[in-house]
Amino acid sequence: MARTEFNIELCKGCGLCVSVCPQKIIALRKDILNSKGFHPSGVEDMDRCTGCTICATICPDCVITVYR
Amino acid sequence: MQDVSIVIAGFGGQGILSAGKFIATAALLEGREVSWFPSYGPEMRGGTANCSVVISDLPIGSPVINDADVLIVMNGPSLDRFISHVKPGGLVIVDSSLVLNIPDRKDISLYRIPASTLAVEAGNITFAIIYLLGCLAKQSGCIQRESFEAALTDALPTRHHHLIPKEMAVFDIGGTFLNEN
Amino acid sequence: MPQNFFCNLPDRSLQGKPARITLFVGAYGSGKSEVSVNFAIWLAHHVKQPGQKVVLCDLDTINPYYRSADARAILTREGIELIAPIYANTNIEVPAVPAAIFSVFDNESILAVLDIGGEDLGARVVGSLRDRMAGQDIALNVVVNPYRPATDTPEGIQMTVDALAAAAGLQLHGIVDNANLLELDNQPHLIDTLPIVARASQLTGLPLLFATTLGRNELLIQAFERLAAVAKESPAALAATKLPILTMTRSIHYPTDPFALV
Amino acid sequence: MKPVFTRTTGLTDKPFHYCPGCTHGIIHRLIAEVMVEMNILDTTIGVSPVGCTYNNYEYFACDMIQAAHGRAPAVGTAIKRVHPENMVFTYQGDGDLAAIGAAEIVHAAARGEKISTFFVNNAVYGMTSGQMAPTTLIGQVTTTSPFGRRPEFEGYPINVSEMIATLRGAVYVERVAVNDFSHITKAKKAIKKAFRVQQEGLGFSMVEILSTCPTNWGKDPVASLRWMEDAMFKQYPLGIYRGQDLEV
Amino acid sequence: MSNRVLMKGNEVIAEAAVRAGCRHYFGYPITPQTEVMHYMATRMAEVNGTMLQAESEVAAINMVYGAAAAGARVMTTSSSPGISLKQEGISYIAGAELPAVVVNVVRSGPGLGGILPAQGDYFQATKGGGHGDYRNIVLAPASIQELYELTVEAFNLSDRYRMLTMILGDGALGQMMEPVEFRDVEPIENVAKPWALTGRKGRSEHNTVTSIYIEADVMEAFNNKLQAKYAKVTENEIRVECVDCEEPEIILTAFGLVSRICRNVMQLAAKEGIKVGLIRPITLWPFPSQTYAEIAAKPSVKAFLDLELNCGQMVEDVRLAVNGAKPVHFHGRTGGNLPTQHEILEHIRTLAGRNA
Repeated sequence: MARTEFNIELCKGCGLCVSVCPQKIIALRKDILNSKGFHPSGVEDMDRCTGCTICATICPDCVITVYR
Repeated sequence: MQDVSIVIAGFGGQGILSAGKFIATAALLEGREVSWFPSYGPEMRGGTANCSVVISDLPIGSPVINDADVLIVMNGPSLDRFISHVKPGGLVIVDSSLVLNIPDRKDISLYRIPASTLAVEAGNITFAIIYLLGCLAKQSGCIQRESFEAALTDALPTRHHHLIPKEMAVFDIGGTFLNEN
Repeated sequence: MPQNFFCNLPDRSLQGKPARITLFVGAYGSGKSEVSVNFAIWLAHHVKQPGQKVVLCDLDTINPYYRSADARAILTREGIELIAPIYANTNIEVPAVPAAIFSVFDNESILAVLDIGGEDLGARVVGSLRDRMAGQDIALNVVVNPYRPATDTPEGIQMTVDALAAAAGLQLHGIVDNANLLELDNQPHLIDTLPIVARASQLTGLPLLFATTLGRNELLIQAFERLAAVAKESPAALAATKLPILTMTRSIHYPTDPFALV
Repeated sequence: MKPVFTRTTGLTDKPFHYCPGCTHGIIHRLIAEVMVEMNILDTTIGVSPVGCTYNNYEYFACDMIQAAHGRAPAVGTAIKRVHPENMVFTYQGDGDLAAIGAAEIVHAAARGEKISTFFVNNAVYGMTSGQMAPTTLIGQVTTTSPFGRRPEFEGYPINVSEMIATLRGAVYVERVAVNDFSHITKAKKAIKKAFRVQQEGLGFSMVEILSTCPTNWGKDPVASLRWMEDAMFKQYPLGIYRGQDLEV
Repeated sequence: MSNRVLMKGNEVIAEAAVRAGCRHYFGYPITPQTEVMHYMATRMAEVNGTMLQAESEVAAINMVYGAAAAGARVMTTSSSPGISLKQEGISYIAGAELPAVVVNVVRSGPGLGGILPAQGDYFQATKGGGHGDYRNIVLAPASIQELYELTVEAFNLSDRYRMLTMILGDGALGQMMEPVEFRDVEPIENVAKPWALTGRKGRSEHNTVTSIYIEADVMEAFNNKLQAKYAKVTENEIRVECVDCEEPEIILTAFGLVSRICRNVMQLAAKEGIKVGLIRPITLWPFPSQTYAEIAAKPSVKAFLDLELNCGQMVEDVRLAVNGAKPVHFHGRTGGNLPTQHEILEHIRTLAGRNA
């Protein structure tokens, strides 16, 4: 049981988190735009999140909070 | 008493700069105004060295001497360089062991002391300058014997203090030489 | 391949439907930023549909001066959104790429102009965005000023185009002739050098998309008619006679210019 | 559920100004996290460099000073001499540390200054727009090596960690990278070790951190991480160059 | 009297700094000021301070920057080429409003320069030297006693105004010996430094020391603030010595060592019936312009004669201050040479119309 939260206003959409997620559940979210007008990162299927923190660790902008 | 301006010149290593400090310290101990101004630079290392000492009862203007009351020299080139800067009536004290040709100036008092030869005979070449300073003190009256002794005690490291009685004896001998002009 | 803007005399103003995202690259001093600002204004006036917005992205990571962000006031007046490094036009020269640049790729309702830094070096930033551009309706145009050294001959322009394409890692789409010597009226310059740029167009196989002027159209048309008279002898000049024109307003000045941004 | 990964209080609230995917942000966070974990945020004084990170004094929550290009080790030296009880770190890029500041870093290390240097090596100058750095790789194209770095013309890259490790005053030197989870974890350990070495008063410590510059490399952020692994790791092997047996 | 000791100028700089509470000294050897480092090496150990030989003048001034930011009383000393190297750091210190003391025992330049006395760094010291709109307080002592007093004062001024104070000496001043009495010139001020880097400790906000402001308007406001501070220094801190300036015919003007030669010349001139006065600026910046203007207005004054060991630097400020009221002449020597009393006297005779 785990959860990640993305502070989408801090996200720069670099996609590093997308590339490292072992569950392949992070993507640039086509359903939302942040105030800068682009699709920020987010988890598509939270049920599969293991809370491994790998995404948060590689994020250069401290966007991600992980709960477990 | 009037200002006394003293130029001391010779080779580096002869104790020229130290001699200036002894004089300046002695005068300071007498409560007088004093400045010590060295030649420095390349001259300090193996070449010629000189320093200027001014002693006065009033605050000293320039520490740089254009016309000296006293010239003390320990080599030929220095004598040639500075002899024309001695005021008429001034005092010239020469280490005659090292300086052979002395330009003819009749308007000065001239003291020739074979200081280096005497110092070697006394067993310590560093005494040479002390003969000349003894002459300076006696003939110009710019410093007292007691203050010179105190200055030596002040300036020399403790391990050399045992030499002071001998140096004072040398100082006294320096005072016995006579004006040759 | 984007739409070309060929048109007939006497109306030589830009027409047609451009790519959704237009990038301008070029050598130092070619006038990329000036062209970008004016092209964005043209988009706002002639292409933009209800529900769309025009965005100008200042991606010059090479030189902190004379950049499209200098035209902020004009752009605001025209309703054009500016995306620029956060330190653009400050005392700081940190040319960080703004994250908001991604909005032009993610939002289909945006008509975008990307002003890229000088030379192949500046075009490198395009390389860092290559993934984002894949599958997008994009035109990568090179701005040429034949009065600048290195782009004053057809061969020189060809070499510059090759270097820019290599640095950007993308195929270029067309050439913009921005002949100028900075003076207000650049038409004589444009006429004098159009054959050079037209010849470069032939050498590179890139279409000559449009030319720019700061001057009066009627003079320009007369000049083009003169050019058309000799066009039979030169295929390059012939191409030039069909060239559409972007009439520009000066918008990027050094801040000490009292007429800047009015 | 409890938070297991949150933004550290070692950083201020100000968002970083760096380009998307630039790994300076990761390195900032690691240093800040270590300061909080070691409870030294209130005693640490950091020295900001010249370069893209010139104003990281706005991001670190500890006392900070901005130094002239290359001079951070000299500035840090003096601060540590004034406040020996405080922790002092310098944050320097490859131009700052290995070019204009080559003398300062060598002598701070040789003197065994009890400061910690975090040396960020991305093989290029970022701030002034992609010029050749002392650490630019052979063949690497930059704005000032447009034909690729040629040894016979522009010379060879400097392996700073190897060089500093020859100095006795440097007691801990390690090269790390921030290209993936395990390397980032190792980088954080190295940063902590550097601070521990300082805390124990053992001497100079430096962590060289391989970092990316997507904008000036002309590569997207993910491809930049791959390029770091493929190209930079060969020239700059990771590992401890001094203080292998150090227990702190 | 018994409190007076015979000391070299360079040693006095060091001793004065220690007595002023300076516990951090960073330097790099260069003749003719190296004795400061020698003296500091042992003296700092006695007072539990730091004398660190830096790897270069550049590193030394940046150490000064760091130590000053950390709240310490700090000094560096050097000579002309070394001071040139320090200029970037000096500008940073001005830009970050840090207090520090820098001593320049001037060599004769340009380039490597000789080690003999010279005053060719007047422009560098008073007009900036480094980049940007800033000022340093510049003090020009003329005797060893004054060297002591002004060095102590330099620390107080620096702390009071959060700016760099420079002592501009010359090779002779550094190398000569005179008696000095280490009297308490002024109680050492303890200025609070809440801006200093000490580690956050109890503070809720972290302190930052920087010299850059991102917005043009903020940067301009900072510059205006600096200028206001400099105006205050000009209002409060000008020091100048006037000798025999009541009804003079000729005014000599000189700073540092040259002013002492002038004093001897004034006695010689008096014997010839020429009334000569002397204006000696002690603060070269702020410059005592008002004093010059007032004396220039005296009907007795025929002309000014500015004497310097350079090709004419302070004379520009003298001319601005005199503002055409009286002719300002210049007499300079360079290369390490000093003007003789005779040549100055000769110049005075000409100006006073006493030559045949």
